[in-house]
Amino acid sequence: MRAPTSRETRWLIVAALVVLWEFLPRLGLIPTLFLPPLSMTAVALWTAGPEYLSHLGVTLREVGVALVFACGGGIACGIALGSSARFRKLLLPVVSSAYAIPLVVLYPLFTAWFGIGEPSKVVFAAVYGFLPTLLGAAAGVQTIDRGLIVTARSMGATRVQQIVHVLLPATMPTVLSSLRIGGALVIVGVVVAEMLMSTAGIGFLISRYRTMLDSPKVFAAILLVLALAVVFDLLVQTAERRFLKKGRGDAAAQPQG
Amino acid sequence: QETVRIGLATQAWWPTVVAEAAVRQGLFEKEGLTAELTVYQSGGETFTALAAGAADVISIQPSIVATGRTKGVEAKMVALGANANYGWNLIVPADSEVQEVSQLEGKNVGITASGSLSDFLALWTIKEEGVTFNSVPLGGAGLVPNLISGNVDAAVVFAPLSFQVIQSGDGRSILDYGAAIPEHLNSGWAASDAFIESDGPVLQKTLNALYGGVAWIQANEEEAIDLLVELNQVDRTVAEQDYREQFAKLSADGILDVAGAQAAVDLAVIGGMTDLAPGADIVEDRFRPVPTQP
Amino acid sequence: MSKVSTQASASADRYVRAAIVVALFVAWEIASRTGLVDARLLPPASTVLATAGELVATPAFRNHLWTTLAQTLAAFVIAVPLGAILGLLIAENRYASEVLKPLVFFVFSIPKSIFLPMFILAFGIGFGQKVAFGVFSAIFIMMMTAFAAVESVKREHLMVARVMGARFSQTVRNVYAPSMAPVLLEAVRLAMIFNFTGILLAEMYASRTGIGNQIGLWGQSFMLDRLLAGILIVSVLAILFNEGIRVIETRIGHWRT
Amino acid sequence: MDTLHRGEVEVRNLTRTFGSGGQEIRALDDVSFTIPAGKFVSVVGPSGCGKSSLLMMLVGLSEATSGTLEVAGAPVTGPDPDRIGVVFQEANLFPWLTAGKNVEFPLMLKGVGKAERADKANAALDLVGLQGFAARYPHELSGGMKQRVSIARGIVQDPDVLMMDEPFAALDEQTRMVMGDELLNIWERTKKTVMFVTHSLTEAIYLSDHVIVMSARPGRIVDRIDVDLPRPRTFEMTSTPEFTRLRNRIWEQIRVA
Amino acid sequence: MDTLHRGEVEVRNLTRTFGSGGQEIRALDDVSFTIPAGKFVSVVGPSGCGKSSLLMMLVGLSEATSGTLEVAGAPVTGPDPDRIGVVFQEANLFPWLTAGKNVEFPLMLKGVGKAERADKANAALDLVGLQGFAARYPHELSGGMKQRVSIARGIVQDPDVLMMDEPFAALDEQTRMVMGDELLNIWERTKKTVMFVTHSLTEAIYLSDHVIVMSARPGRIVDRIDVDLPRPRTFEMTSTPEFTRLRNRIWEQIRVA
Ligand SMILES: Nc1ncnc2c1ncn2[C@@H]1O[C@H](COP(=O)(O)OP(=O)(O)OP(=O)(O)O)[C@@H](O)[C@H]1O
Ligand SMILES: Nc1ncnc2c1ncn2[C@@H]1O[C@H](COP(=O)(O)OP(=O)(O)OP(=O)(O)O)[C@@H](O)[C@H]1O
Ligand SMILES: [Mg+2]
Ligand SMILES: [Mg+2]
Repeated sequence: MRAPTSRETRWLIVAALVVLWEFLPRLGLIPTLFLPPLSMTAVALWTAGPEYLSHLGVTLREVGVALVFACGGGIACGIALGSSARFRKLLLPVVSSAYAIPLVVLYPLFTAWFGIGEPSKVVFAAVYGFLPTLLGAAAGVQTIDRGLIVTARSMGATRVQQIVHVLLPATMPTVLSSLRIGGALVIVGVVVAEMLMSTAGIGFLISRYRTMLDSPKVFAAILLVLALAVVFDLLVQTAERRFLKKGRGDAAAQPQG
Repeated sequence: QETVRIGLATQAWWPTVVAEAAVRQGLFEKEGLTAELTVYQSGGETFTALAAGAADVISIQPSIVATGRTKGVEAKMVALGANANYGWNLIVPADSEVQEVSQLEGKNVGITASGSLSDFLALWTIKEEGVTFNSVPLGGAGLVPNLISGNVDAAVVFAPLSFQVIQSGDGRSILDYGAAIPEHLNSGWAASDAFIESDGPVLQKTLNALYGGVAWIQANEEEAIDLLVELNQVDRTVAEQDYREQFAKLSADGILDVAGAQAAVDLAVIGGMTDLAPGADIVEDRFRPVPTQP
Repeated sequence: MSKVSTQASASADRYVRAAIVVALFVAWEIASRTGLVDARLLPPASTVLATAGELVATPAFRNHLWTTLAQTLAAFVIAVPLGAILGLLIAENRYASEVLKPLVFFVFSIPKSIFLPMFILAFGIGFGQKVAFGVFSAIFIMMMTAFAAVESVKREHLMVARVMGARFSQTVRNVYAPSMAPVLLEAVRLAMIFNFTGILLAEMYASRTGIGNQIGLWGQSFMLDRLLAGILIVSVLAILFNEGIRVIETRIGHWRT
Repeated sequence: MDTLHRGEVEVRNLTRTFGSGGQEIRALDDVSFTIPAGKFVSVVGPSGCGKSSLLMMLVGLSEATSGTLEVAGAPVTGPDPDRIGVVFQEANLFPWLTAGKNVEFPLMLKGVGKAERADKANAALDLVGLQGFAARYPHELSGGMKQRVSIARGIVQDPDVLMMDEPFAALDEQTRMVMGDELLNIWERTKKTVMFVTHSLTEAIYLSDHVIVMSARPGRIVDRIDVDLPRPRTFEMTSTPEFTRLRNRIWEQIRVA
Repeated sequence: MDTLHRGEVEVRNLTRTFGSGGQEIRALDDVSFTIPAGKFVSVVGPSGCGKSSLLMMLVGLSEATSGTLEVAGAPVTGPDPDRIGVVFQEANLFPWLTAGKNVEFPLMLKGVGKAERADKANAALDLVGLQGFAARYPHELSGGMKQRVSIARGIVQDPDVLMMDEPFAALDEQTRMVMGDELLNIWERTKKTVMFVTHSLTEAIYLSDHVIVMSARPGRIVDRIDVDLPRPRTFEMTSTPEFTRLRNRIWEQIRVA
């Protein structure tokens, strides 16, 4: 029998998880309060479909806006900071220290300052995703071959040109990974902020139904968060296919690897 | 010596003080028990811990127990703590133009979380006072900051925070839920059916110690207020008010009945909750606490 | 740049950074004192600092702090190497990375606090549960970043090690580790922050001792001076840790021009 | 700009040290020379004598410790691709770009239109014998092919002064000769100033008007030889007595140095 | 192992293509040759004819498309550092290790003790004329110095068969000759088999027992020349008629190829 392809294995794992999710609670191995069977969750999602959809819309909008700031801004600032030894040494410590402040705990205050509507969620999630993206991109810049930058400089590349035409493509793998991390954190940030205080959004549903001990509805909302992550991952994968497959000689280096 | 794990819904709520007083007076030891106190973020978390088997006896409001029963978590109230929402107030900023509840029409009112006791009180207000306003979940830590910053026009605030806000002049009460809502089984202690069956004696001793704690608090005002100041890290005047309006009124015998439980469930229905077990299913009146003497 | 000027600029950087921090505190103080922001919502920096001093002098608080620190440290010691190694193993094996990378990403994008009840179910409440949740909070960012770090390893260097007969463990120690260092150290930093925040959240959720428990109380009781002081102390600890990493970073990164 | 000076290179009392304190290395010591506009000058000298360091300073990518450098009558303050183009010792190709795009790179920086860029790049690739390789990525090229792409990239910039650091090192003798003749063609057609670092004495004499001979560390100029062979140079000249005499003279200098 | 075969290299009907489908490139076409144990064989051929590809297959870093490769009587299945050592065309030094540690690297992999490692590395560095440079990092070395460190790293491994891909390309003529003589010394002392890729015909003849001449793409063997000059070789031999005759013969082959 031939070995399953990676895609098949992945589906096998997913299938196994689905089966476990269904039967662990059904067999009473996990109380349904902690994990309702998948079927119950799906039914909850289906019956409350319109409600979930409208809340998903809110979350999507917040995630979208926060992504622009967190990932776009994070990558741009990360590359700019990372490419200058001076700024890197001067500012990165401040930046990463700032991230050490547990923002989640400060969130109630955050809303007092920024209001309780969507902007505070967006700001929170953007800040939450911004720094890891920035740090990742800045670290990525350090690993690239200095010779390439020197070459571009010798050709008179301006600072912006260096960033766009050399640093960005050279750090593309790390940048895309940072994008992934930043994106995931933005999703988490928005949902957590909604859970903490809001009147709409997937996170709101999670905390509402959690307080009401309505687990199937909680997990239905979590399924939607997962769906968000899946969609985002697909987007990043598309970008990866577009930017990464070219020009990397793994084949020559590690044929048997 | 047996260990009993006591789950406490939030640090600042009265059961935490009661349990702590009992521990400090050595009442559990007298009963031959070791008490392990765990503080949870709110009632939901506490109840979840009970379901997970991480707590034996918890402080809780009956609506959660009634909901839990229909969700497969078999637990019952075993002793009465308070029969009204002592200390809960609907608070507006001190300089607010709002003088009475009806003026909140169309405004925003802060609650801790959707589906929580404060949500229920807000819904009760809507129903009983005939106003419509938006309930905005802010989390326990977000209530006062958002009230002060004007993000909400009023907030449903629990004790002793309510006393603190009023005393500091930041807020003004326009509704005292403790007085407004008829008596019912408001809150108390709960345990799982399994624990009730298998560890009845331990439960009895635990309740003895806890009500010994209540007795000690009610008999020793000065020291109890000292304890409140220490545990809740509040000003003495706040602790004094808290003592007067809450601890002095706690049930000393813990005796509960189905009628009180049913009243609680009925109130929860008014608050918009569905899928609740009947009052008779959520009380177990077998245990009559015999307060342990210090 | 010559060595003299690098050293000189390094110490100058320190002053600039210190100046930035001092400036922030001064701005905070002024904003609060002049009523630019509501002092009830942001107590003056001096008050918060004084409160922090009082807290640190309180034995009970120190006990809480130690509990949290011990948990954080234990989780850190487990999560960081485990995450880095798992990340490396997955990223280096094409099959494993195709199968597992998306799954890791999906778990990463779900708010971890949702899983807290399950941790109580599995571990009860206590040291072990806090550590487990800390590990759970940190390990995914560690893995995600390790994925990114692997991209920065030059294929030629792997080839050289291979042709010299390096075993996998040797390659990990002698080629992967130094190449991935800048990105991985960022990951360690982030992991520490996630780990710390995770443990704080777990303590706020349910605990007997620990600083999260205290912070929860202060938040719910609107004691902002103490809340901010507590957060300040936590942040200072995280920043100290950050600086520790920086020392390692400059020690092993000196070959980067 | 004074057209008489266009392309003139003037170096006076140039010294370059690396490192500091006890660890100081003097790479170049009091180097002075002039390359008149439009001349072809080769630099030869033992490995590590400072040829590349000299070049890096002349193209404005590193700073002199003391002394002055002027190109076309103006001091060198930074890269200026219109005046000076450079082909580095290492190919430094951008791995994410095809050979063609690599060659187009400097033109793209200058904003040259797409079609013109492609035409020029193809012409340059033809010149280095890589017709048909425009679509290949660097990792698909052999060592010598990479170096030739790098040469094409230098030529396509069409600066007044072209500096080349051992451009033919990775080429076989046959290709090397062909490329040398091509270079001479371009030089004669465009009347550029060329500074050419090489290790092949034959090549140095064959191509140049003057040969600068450097000594081992610290690099000093030990001789400057005028090659009075007529142009165009032919293969046959390499076996004339005059050629042999020049070759022996340089050889003696280098041996002693 | 049959000591007679120790070090024998045998290649039969070797073909190597890169890419697939319409984009297929044939780098080597039906190449067969034998290097008897203990012989010094050079390979010459135009840039891009497949010399490096051949080497990569012989050291087990890439797989033949068809045909067989045997070293010491056993087929090559993967890197085997005890049998075969290699010096790559590019220096490929580890930038985070000093020159000394780079040379020690293969010994460290084998578990050689610290002191012995350092001694051997220093001896090898002496041999390539880099005494006193052990503590330098690669970025502090000139192009030729890096290549010499890479040679020292190959030599220190002391395998039965040593494969070198244009090891002297970045060296000046003087250093090149000295290093050639050193290599011959080592070879004579240890009776290794050496396969030496070079672009210098003089060097190929001067060093070797046999010279294999390859044609341009697709790489085929067009000639195999026995060098019957006596050993030890001397500089004077390079101007003997026999030497010139051999040189011309190879030159003709390459020109045609
Ligand atoms: N960044 C640096 N830090 C310290 N020393 C350096 C640095 N760059 C070069 N050197 C030293 O300066 C000297 C000259 O180096 P350079 O690269 O200019 O030599 P080169 O003449 O180009 O040699 P090659 O022919 O081998 O390329 C060498 O001894 C080298 O070790
Ligand atoms: N990974 C690869 N993918 C596609 N083509 C490749 C790859 N590696 C090498 N080639 C092609 O194979 C041919 C031979 O390359 P190889 O590097 O073996 O040449 P070489 O003889 O070493 O040349 P040089 O003397 O320039 O180093 C070249 O045409 C090159 O373009
Ligand atoms: Mg050089
Ligand atoms: Mg090659």
